[in-house]
Amino acid sequence: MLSVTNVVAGYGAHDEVLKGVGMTVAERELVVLIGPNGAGKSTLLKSIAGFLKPREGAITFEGKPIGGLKPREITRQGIAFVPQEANVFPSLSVEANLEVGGYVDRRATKGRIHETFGRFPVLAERRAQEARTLSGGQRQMLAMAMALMAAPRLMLLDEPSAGLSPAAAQELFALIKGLHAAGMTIVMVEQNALDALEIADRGYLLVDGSNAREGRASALAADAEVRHAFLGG
Amino acid sequence: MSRLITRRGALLTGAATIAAPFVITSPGFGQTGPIKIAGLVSLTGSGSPFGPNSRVAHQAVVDQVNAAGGLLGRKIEYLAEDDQTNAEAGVRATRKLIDVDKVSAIMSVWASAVGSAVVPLCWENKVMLLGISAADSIALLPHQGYFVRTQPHTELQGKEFARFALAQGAKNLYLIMPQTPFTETVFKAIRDTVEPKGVKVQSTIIDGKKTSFRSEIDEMVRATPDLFMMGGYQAENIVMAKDLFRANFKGKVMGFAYGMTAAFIDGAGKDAAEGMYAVAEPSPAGGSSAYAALKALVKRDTLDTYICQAYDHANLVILSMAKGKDASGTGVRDNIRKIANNDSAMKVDNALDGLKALADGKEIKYAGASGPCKFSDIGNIIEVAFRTTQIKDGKLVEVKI
Amino acid sequence: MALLDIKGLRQRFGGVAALDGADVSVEQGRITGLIGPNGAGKTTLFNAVTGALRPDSGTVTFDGTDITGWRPDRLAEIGLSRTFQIARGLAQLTVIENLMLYGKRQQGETFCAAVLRGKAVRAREEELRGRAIEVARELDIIHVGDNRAIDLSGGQKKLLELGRALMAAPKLIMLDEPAAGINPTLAKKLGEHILALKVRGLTFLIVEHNMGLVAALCDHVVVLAQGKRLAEGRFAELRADRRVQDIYMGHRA
Amino acid sequence: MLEKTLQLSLNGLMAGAVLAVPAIGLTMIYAVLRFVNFSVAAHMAVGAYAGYMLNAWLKFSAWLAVVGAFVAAGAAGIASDHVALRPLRGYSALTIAIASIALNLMIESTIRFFFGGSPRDYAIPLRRDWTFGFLHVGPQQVENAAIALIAMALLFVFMMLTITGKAMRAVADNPMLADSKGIDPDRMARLAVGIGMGLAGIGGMLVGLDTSIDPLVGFRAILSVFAAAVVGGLGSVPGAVIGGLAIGLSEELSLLALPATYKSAIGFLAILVVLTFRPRGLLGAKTA
Amino acid sequence: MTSYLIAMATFASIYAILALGLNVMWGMAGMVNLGIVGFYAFGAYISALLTVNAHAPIALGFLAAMIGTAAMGALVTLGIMRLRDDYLAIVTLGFAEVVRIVAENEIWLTRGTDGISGIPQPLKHLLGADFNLAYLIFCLVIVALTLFVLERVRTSPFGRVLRAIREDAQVAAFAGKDVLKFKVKAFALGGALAGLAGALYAHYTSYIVPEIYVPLLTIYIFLALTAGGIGNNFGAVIGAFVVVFFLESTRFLIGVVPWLSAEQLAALREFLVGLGLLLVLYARPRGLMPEPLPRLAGPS
Repeated sequence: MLSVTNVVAGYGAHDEVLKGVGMTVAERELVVLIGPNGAGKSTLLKSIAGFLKPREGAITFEGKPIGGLKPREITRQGIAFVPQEANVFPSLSVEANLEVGGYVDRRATKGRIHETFGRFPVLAERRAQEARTLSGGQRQMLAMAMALMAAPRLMLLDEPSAGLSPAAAQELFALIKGLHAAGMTIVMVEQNALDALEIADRGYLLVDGSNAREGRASALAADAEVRHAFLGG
Repeated sequence: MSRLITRRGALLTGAATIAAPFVITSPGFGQTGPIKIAGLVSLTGSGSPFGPNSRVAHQAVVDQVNAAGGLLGRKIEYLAEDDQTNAEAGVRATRKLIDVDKVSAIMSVWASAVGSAVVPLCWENKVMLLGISAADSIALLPHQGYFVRTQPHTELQGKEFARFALAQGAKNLYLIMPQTPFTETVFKAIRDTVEPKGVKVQSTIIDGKKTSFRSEIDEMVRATPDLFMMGGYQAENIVMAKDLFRANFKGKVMGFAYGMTAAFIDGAGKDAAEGMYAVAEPSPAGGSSAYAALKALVKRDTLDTYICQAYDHANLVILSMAKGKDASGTGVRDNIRKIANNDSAMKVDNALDGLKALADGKEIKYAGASGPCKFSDIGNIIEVAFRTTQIKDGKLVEVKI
Repeated sequence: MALLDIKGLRQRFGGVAALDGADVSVEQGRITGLIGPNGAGKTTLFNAVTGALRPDSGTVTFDGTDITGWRPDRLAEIGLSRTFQIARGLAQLTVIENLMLYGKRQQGETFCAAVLRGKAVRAREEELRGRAIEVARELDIIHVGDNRAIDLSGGQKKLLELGRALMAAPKLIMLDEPAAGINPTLAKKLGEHILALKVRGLTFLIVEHNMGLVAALCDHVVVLAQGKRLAEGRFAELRADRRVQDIYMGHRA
Repeated sequence: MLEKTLQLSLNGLMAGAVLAVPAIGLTMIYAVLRFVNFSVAAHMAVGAYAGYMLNAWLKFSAWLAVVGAFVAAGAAGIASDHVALRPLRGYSALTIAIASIALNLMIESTIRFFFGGSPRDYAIPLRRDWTFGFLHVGPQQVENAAIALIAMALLFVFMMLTITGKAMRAVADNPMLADSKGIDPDRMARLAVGIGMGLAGIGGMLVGLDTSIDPLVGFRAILSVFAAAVVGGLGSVPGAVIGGLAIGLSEELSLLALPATYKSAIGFLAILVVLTFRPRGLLGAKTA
Repeated sequence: MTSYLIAMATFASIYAILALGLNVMWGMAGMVNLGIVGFYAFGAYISALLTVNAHAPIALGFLAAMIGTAAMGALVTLGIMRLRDDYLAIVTLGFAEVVRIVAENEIWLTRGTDGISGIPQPLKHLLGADFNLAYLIFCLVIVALTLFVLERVRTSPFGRVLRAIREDAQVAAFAGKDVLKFKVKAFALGGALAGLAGALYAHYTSYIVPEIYVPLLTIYIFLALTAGGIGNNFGAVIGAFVVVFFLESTRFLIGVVPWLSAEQLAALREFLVGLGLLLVLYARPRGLMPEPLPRLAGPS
């Protein structure tokens, strides 16, 4: 469904955060990107979502090249990106956030909001509240719900559990697991490598902007070298 | 590299374009070229409602004289500069007129601040300055005679206001004026005249730059004066007149003639302006032949005092030059009173007639569209005959008081 | 006694406690590492210590002086210097100017002295220029010494950050992710510079995610998690510590 | 004294409602584009003159002319922004703000070029004030305040209830995230400029309806408009409304204590007082 | 023509000093001041009042003008120091308007809108007609002196700190600099120069009035500095001369486009001023002459 080949990308004129990364994601797969800080996991997601233009390499989605498209064009292709921080509109109400989430498919908005409120009763309770007043877990919930409003076929999640309490993180992982079970294709970057590998099908280990290892999630979790990568040496 | 070249090329072309006019406008011709006189008028800024009129009147007179063969055997060239109603810009404009164009006379400077700023330049360079600004202080500067004005200075205007108020039998007078160089003088002149006669006077100075004076007008209405002096320029008076109408003010209203123009009536609307008095306008306006001549010349039905004065300035300058057979600023200075103050001489009311009479060797006395045009030693107008008009049915009609 | 002693530092942003009573101490003459997962509060700790933030509670003692809540310029005065995670070069100043700016006791910083340029002013300026060139040479950025900071590469900016900190002749340098965004060769070189400086008696507190570098440099490592100290000790010991592994790998209690 | 205070307060509220309209325009543009657009003054004049042409020349009613003022000033805003300011996006907010001062001068002088400097008046009849006990208020004032309120209400409906309005607020909050939700930030910026300058145009026309218009009609009001937006907090629409009313009130109430000639300075004093205690204004956004 | 050019060069010199003052505040220290005309007015009034009312020597007037505006600059900085750029722009713009309003209304002191006339012109009675040329030379000497001083400032440690604050005030603080103190100094120094320019103007034209000090003048100075090069002292001076040349040359448009009315030409001139500023911003947001950088990396 998604294939990334040999992507080179970075923020400034000089630096290369990604130094030729590859990845493939099949339909209905949950793939997790793990690796130490600064390995380029988030950068890879941002490149797919259209916030960074790959300097080299190709990104294709459902057979079409999408490298270099603008974020809004990528979204219209059916890819939803949930950034790690600043992933909701703080001055908009919860409901307005959801409506904006469904901006690409406005006719379906009403029905989907209804669905969303069914799935996330917490958000229904706070539908008129400004998003800035939400707790971390609720905010992350809203960010996910907003992404779903566009009825994407692929979701990109950047460290969804960052900054959450353990309980909220558990709840979120349960949600992601549920989405996956319902057939959603997901690529997720996670610091909580072991938790993430637990619910994932496959994983990629990135180190210093390059692929270090890939394989079944369970196999990666058991791999001593993965631990080694995180704690250096 | 190519970018560098284009940029340099563009710069050079730009510089050449800007410099071209400098080259074209070469310095004056001394005694052989045209006689140059200028208007320093406000085309932008708060004086911009008046400046364009002055320019039209000047140009009309100059064209008339040129068509009839010119002055002293030479053509007259008229130039106008914008003082932006700003002293600093006025100084720069005057510099250009004096230094580059070598004009002999500068006419119809309107704003008192601009007048004060440029008068030193004029006397230093022996250029005559004719003003339509009223601030008393200008004439008190050591201008060596290079300044006269047809606008009555403010003390005279204030006294005229007081006379009018007394004639109307006012007992309770309220004055509102924006902050101008003559506000205090006018207020003082009015108070000094009417207070000894038992008239109560209250006054407010407003910020002319605001868009609404409603609260100030409210305050005035609450004081229930029987006569209100609305002392603004056209723009402020329009705003105040509307507020007066809305507040249903019952008392009489008077204002400076320069603020109660036809444009004022248009702006404020007939209903609001109805019955108001325009006071302290230099007479003879309506009745005089000069006034009628100017109306025909500029093709307008009504004329404000400034366009009349501008017309007189051009006539005065031309006749003074003819009188002394001297087209310099000093020539104007030395001869202007000979044609303006000589009551016993033959009366003329325009440059053409005056030139003819002078050519015939006669003495003349110019009296123009704005009044008798007689000047004191320090350049103030004396013997101003004021007239009062009242707005009746949307027209300014002269009334006797 | 520790050169820098941080006790019970708390810092809240809205409802979130970024620092929740953190304790860190840095011994004189050593390189202390500060590690922990994202969001553990490392950069907040830096900011709270160096005057960019005002901590809600807790104390910071430096060289025996309570410096809690001090302004940055006063901290620089008493010998505490820091670098930034994202190199904040003074974009329109040259590399040498960037370095010279950090010099202490610059008489030429008053208007009169600047205009009069007495002997002492010129001498001090020449001296600083000498030191700046020396530092630039040492850090291998002398060849770009007259370039504006904005024109440097990412790695060169990092080196400039370190160089500026050195110019202040500090007792302690706090380095915020010195190796982030630079290539391994340069990171290794940077490590060598830091070790060389330590030998000369400088003390360091380093936040770093490159564990290789931490292992190579740090005498002592403090692990921060959720705004608190989780563990401390030698890096080799910590690496074997199950708790440390878990917070990095993500199994929570 | 009480009567006077009440009357001044009433006048202040009426003036403040009118002031709030261009202040909202300024603050909206700031919210989305993050720079202070000084050409609000000139666009007030554009609206005033567009309304004048419709009302005095083409004999449209004042209400229709207000709509025309909105459309004309909005269109002028989009066009001038596109031609003059857009090439500078990416430079500092200050550079663009200075460019907007230049733009303001250009638009004002264009108006002067075609209409001259003389004051002009709308073709609407003058009406006497209504009196309630010791208080009185002009029908035009009430109508102006009503138009201002309707404009604000429509804006409120647009911003709070329509998807485009929400999308615009989303861009103001976070343009990158909005982009990834399928919203084109450039399009929303154009829309914000159009609506913002349109509101400035309405403000200019309302000032003109109460008084008269000339090319400086906006420039004269601009210090108060800025004061309203800054006091309320740049970028906050409700802030601009509160700021407008606060500035209107304090300018009128200042007459109790200060000479009328100092009215223009009140806005500045209000800015200083508010910013001393709240550097981002009363309702200023905390971000950016 | 010569005397016209002399007069315009004098105005340009005065604008140059204003532009240099703005360059200290904005170009070097990075604090925008849309109220520079307020400082200009303040300096002019101090010197005019001292020499006219108190018959102080002109030199004392100049000195007092500089000290007074410097003090005002320091005071203003303390008031606005927490504000960000866009707020600073609005507040300083309002500040200049307040200065003008006070000058207009405190008639007992400033003679209000009457203005102050008869401000003494130095050595006028001795020089007579040569006064204008002499005054131009005087102004040019002051410009040269100011340039010398500011170039020394720019290339000194003091200037380095100011430029560092412009780039990133927080980094400058971590470098051990008392940022507030330097900001105050920069505003005081820039203010003093604006005050000096004000005094130069007052004693040149011998007449000042509040309405001279309108925001349009601030636009001219910004145009000068932006055209010349923000941060570049020589650029500021050249920019000022270019602006005056540009303003004056548009006067001669009347010969080129005779079909327009005078009023339309005046509007066209203002339009061109705006357009000029805009074009300069497009061409080079940092001016025609970029900030010069020292070469220090050579062997010591």
